[in-house]
Amino acid sequence: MDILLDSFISAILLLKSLDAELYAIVFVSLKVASSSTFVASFIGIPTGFAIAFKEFPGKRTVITILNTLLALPTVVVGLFVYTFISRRGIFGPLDLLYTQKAIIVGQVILIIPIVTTFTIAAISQIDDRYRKTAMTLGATTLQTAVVIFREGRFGIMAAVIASFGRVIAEVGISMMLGGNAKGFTRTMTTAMALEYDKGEFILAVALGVILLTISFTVNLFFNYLQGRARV
Amino acid sequence: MDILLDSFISAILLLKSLDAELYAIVFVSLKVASSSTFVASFIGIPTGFAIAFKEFPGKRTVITILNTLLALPTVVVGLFVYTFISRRGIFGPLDLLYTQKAIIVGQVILIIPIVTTFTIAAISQIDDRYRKTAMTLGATTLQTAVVIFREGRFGIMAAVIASFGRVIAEVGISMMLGGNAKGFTRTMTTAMALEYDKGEFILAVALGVILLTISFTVNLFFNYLQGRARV
Amino acid sequence: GADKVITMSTTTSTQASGLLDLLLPEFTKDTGIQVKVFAKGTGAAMRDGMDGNVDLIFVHAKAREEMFISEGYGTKRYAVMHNDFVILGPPNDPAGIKGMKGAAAALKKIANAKAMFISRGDDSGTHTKEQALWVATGLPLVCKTTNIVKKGKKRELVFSHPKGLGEWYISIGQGMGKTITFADEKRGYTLSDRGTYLKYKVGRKYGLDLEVVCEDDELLNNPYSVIPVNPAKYPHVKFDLADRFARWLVSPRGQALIANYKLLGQQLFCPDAIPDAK
Amino acid sequence: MLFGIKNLTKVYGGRKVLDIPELSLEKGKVYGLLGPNGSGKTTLLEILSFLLPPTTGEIVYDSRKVDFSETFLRGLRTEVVMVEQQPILFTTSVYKNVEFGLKVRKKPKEYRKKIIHEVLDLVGMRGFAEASAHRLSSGETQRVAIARALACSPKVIMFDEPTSNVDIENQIAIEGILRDINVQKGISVILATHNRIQATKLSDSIIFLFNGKPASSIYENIFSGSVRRDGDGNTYCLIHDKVRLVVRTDKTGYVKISVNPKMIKVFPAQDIPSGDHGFVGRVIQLTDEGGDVRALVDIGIPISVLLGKEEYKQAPILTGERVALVCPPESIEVM
Amino acid sequence: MLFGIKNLTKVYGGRKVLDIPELSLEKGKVYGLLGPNGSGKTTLLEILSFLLPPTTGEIVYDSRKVDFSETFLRGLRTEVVMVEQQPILFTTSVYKNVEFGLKVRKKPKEYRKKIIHEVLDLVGMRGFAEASAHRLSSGETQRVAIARALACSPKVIMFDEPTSNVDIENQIAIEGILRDINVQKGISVILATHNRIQATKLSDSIIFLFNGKPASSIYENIFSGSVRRDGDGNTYCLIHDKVRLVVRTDKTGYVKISVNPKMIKVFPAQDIPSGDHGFVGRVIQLTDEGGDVRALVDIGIPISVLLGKEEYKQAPILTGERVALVCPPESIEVM
Ligand SMILES: Nc1ncnc2c1ncn2[C@@H]1O[C@H](COP(=O)(O)OP(=O)(O)OP(=O)(O)O)[C@@H](O)[C@H]1O
Ligand SMILES: Nc1ncnc2c1ncn2[C@@H]1O[C@H](COP(=O)(O)OP(=O)(O)OP(=O)(O)O)[C@@H](O)[C@H]1O
Ligand SMILES: [Mg+2]
Ligand SMILES: [Mg+2]
Repeated sequence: MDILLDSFISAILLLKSLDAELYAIVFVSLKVASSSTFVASFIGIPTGFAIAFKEFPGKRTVITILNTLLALPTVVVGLFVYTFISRRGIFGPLDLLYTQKAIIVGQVILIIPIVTTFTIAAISQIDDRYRKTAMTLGATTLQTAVVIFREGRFGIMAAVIASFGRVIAEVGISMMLGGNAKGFTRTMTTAMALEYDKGEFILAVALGVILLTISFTVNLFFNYLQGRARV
Repeated sequence: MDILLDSFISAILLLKSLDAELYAIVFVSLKVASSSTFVASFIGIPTGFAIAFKEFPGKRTVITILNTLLALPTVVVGLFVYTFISRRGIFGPLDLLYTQKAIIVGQVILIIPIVTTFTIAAISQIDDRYRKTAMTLGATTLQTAVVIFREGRFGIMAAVIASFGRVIAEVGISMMLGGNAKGFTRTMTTAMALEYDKGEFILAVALGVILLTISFTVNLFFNYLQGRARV
Repeated sequence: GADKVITMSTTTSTQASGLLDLLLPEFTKDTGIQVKVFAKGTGAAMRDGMDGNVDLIFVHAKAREEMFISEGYGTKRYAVMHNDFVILGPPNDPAGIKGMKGAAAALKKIANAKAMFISRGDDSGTHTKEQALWVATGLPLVCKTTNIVKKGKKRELVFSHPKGLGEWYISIGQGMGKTITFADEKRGYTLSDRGTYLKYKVGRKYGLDLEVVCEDDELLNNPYSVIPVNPAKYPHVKFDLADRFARWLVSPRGQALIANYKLLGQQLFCPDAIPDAK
Repeated sequence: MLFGIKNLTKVYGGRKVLDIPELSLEKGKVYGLLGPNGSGKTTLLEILSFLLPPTTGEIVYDSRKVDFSETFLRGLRTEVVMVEQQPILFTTSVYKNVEFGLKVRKKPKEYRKKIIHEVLDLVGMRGFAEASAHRLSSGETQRVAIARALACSPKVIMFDEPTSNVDIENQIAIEGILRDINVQKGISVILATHNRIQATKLSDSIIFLFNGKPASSIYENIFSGSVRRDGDGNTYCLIHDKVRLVVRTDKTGYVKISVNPKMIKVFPAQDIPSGDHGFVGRVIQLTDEGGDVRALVDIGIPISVLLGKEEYKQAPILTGERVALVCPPESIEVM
Repeated sequence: MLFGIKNLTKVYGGRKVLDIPELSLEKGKVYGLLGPNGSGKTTLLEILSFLLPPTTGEIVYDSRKVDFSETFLRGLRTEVVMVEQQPILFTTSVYKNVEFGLKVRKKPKEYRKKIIHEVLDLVGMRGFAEASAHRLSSGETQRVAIARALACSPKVIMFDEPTSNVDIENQIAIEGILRDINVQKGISVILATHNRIQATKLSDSIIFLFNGKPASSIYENIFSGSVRRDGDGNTYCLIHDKVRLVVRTDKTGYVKISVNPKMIKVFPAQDIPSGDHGFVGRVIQLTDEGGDVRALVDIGIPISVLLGKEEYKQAPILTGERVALVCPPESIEVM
């Protein structure tokens, strides 16, 4: 049991050691995860809006497909992206494989379904009178969307938070498309996987503790944003 | 590019071959994932309700912690559970490690935050008049909760679907706690990871295609349930 | 500069053993060339080479390496080093093979006793070796073929193992460390490379109960080599730098570093190019 | 012409909830829209404010034929604003709610501030500018919603029962505002209401909806009852198990009837004529309607009688007084 | 005694929206609750139906002291049902909505069916039993909500403006129901409304709320205006920039005043007395109030005057007629 206690202490020691390598890893993790979350939100939230609002044939099928894609395994995403950006793939010459960009591409694909489905769920629960009211007051489609976004921001924020959590904790795609190259594409999770492979369980969990601490900080920030948005 | 096409055809071949081994893997995956989803929903949905409804000091902190736990890495969960159920752990004598039960325990821990946070998000967006109306009509706390569940079922269903997707696509915990033992704890994702490690990318993606097909079927079923629930 | 960076895919054992952490900084110091390492399963590492994603590979699967070269993916196989495999078993040794020299005979005894054996089952170098040992036992093997389509053509994948899969023979398809852990937890036998075993046995706060029950057989040798990817196949690869790394590894400097790498006081790898390097 | 409507229908799940063969509304007028619950008032207002596309039909607005494409509609919506029956305020302050339409119209900040204070004053909600909108009482909410619409200074405003939850003082104020924006700014108003007095007081013209159709018949004195036949072969309608009205109809069972208030005759109570059509009741209310007088008489059910100016002057009746009424069969329409 | 209230307050964000030192309500009666928007009617009803805990204070219900613990309250809630001002229906059929309270009370299926049809009949919604509740019009929704509460046959029903969106015919019906359940079944009723006529007609007793406090003063003729002083040292209140009422007050600026309708005197138009307190206006409505007569006179603002039975009989006034009013300063209260 004391592996947990040991890990805590190790985590503190690691942090206190001001180890440059550790900070690089943390930095890469945060950079990649926030980029992915940002890009996915940028695509997924408007898509979710469009699907929630428009009535079109096959709408339920589209939602079912999105729900299915919530079960997209990282291996599939990883290999899918791999086929395009590997040297033999059509984007091979761009030399994207084993870069942070590659991880971001993969992670974006992974979480777009999450952002989109939960945006849809959040938006569909919003009283339709908000839409009608904004429109009758002369709002454009975009302005109406902003109103609805404001009203549904807790749900949408939850979607974004979940997506961020998913990618910062994700290991498969980072490993396959990033390659866990020290100093370049090593993230907290790939480092954890490595330590685990090495049998350094305590170090693996210590890194996990650090990851959760960072995620907690990020969430405190989100929380602060939500608090402000409450008016 | 043609790896994708190859994988599709291979997936069909695999399915057509009526391979007993494949079916065993699919069966284990479905059994484990649905058990985890069920148990996690059973715990997470009521917890979400309680948090959404009760006003208590530290409520926002609890929500922030839950949001943080959305970033729980599978390695951490895996090792955490491992320390308890390994032969040296306090539950060692139960001989749980490398069984499907162990995977379920880990996965439940992984997705409880998902079910709970999204239940909270779904419930808080529901018009408070539903609660008041149910109560004034004489409903008990439980009956009131049922009313609100009905009104928020789309959001809650989305949470359950996302959790199911998360666990059926999850590989880290299944690998660490299940051990990927052929015929016992090999799931679709651990099999995929194995094929990937072997460099058999086509087979890995083919398994992924099968996984998505199954997930699609499950979602069609969910969709049917939702459709029925619409009255 | 950015040009002086090469990429290498390798099996997890070279990285997990800590050897690369020793070698690479020295190499960079000597030549100014940086090496980016991607550690993964042997199969996946070789795939990287075949797809031209890396400049060289560092693996241990001799037969497949030779095929890699004969198919034109690699230029030359530099034999760098070897370590050896050991058969591990629980202290009570239910199959009674402790002290046996013959690896094949030991496995046969395990099979006959139906004592639990944990196989990596992941087509790794270790798994390949294990399969070769089973062939050497002369026991009847079961082959299982899976049809897939590659480049539009049907192809068969073969997986062979002794009878008793799922009864006493457990195939777990995972890395070495996990396989050792599994065997330790389930009190079974397994085949492992010595380096990983040592790390797990004495390198950690909670060691293993597993013990070496069979070692020092010729059959248990485990040779590692590096192969630069063929620039004729992939013109973009940095062949010159990659080849320089390969040659550095088999140079006296590289070989001496390998010979002197000790983990927990034990030598892990024996240099092969210059066996008596110091 | 403000609105020209042809063959407008709205169908929900196979049911035609709106069916208007022809209707035209003039600019600069106040229209009252009356009709029982479910007659399609809200549906019509939403269609006319371009929030809901009709199932079929043609609408001409301000001599432009309306095609229900989003881009086209958006332009029209800046001219037509609707105040919903149960308005919802955005989850922010009252001030920002009212500001919304002005921001959308790109009005400068100072101007916005001025207008917001003006309209909040009008509805008596000045003190609530900084209050958070979701915490208001129903009447307060309704008044803020009206202010929010007024702030847009559109060409047309639709009010869907704007005073249903408003207190008496503010009902008067809002009725005043309604008249003022029409008279002073020339804004056209369409007002749906159940308050007939309000409708007659404010509107230039009244449209009756019944089952989704404009009703020529007067939407007044509507009662549900069942048609029966007595031993003497008379057909009558029994209302609330209390009042028997002789009717001429072939229908049986449960029906709705309307009694034309102009065709009911009033006599002193002692002069009750013989026959089946007479009732005795108490006058409960007398209302001036542009000279004519509407009397509400309780004969078991409250029935409304319209007396001509002269008729009333010659034989005034007093509240509290008992009178006799006669509803001739031709005053009763079975719907 | 049905409810005994002591020192009840409800505070929202530092503001006391309800503040009732003492109030007791009898069993089996109908109480009318009147008050301007935001005066706390809904808040009081929610507290009395145990949906909202008060900030401070003591409530005794049916001789049981109410402690606001969930288990205790649940028992009470089966006896007290509230119909919200803007009721919400569960997302299911109308039938199931009405069934809810019965199911919760574990009534057998056949009984439920009977009751549901009965109450839907009462509110004229029988035809909608299978309709999906969220698609109803506002008035239909309100009527179903009333039926849903009636189905529970509780001991007390709170109605929060039950007819605000209901059409005239059903307003009458619902008023009838309200009286019937009180008289026939002895159900106590508390009714919040802005419709003063409805309140006087239905209630045994009327409670006025003003700013959260029970107001002794009559909640009528309430106007907002500003207090000014003219050259002659007279203090007057200018209402809607139209009407000047002489008042006695030290306050200045924006105030609310109420004019006691009993203290206003009516004269024929030509007899207008000299002085500053007289106005001439038109009688727009006369309403019978249990013998007394309420006259609504438009003097620029509509003002309500209460005439005693005898007074009216001796000098009846007619609608449409011009009359002179005198509002002595003592009839005016500045709030
Ligand atoms: N989305 C919908 N689906 C199905 N039926 C609907 C829908 N919306 C409205 N209806 C039906 O259409 C009819 C007209 O509704 P509408 O709201 O226009 O009535 P209304 O005249 O405004 O009534 P009220 O006086 O109660 O406000 C009602 O019977 C209602 O049940
Ligand atoms: N949750 C809340 N937070 C803050 N203020 C509130 C809240 N609920 C109500 N109020 C305020 O309390 C006051 C009383 O509200 P209440 O709804 O009881 O009034 P009401 O008499 O029912 O008014 P109406 O006639 O408009 O329905 C209002 O001024 C309102 O703004
Ligand atoms: Mg309506
Ligand atoms: Mg209220």
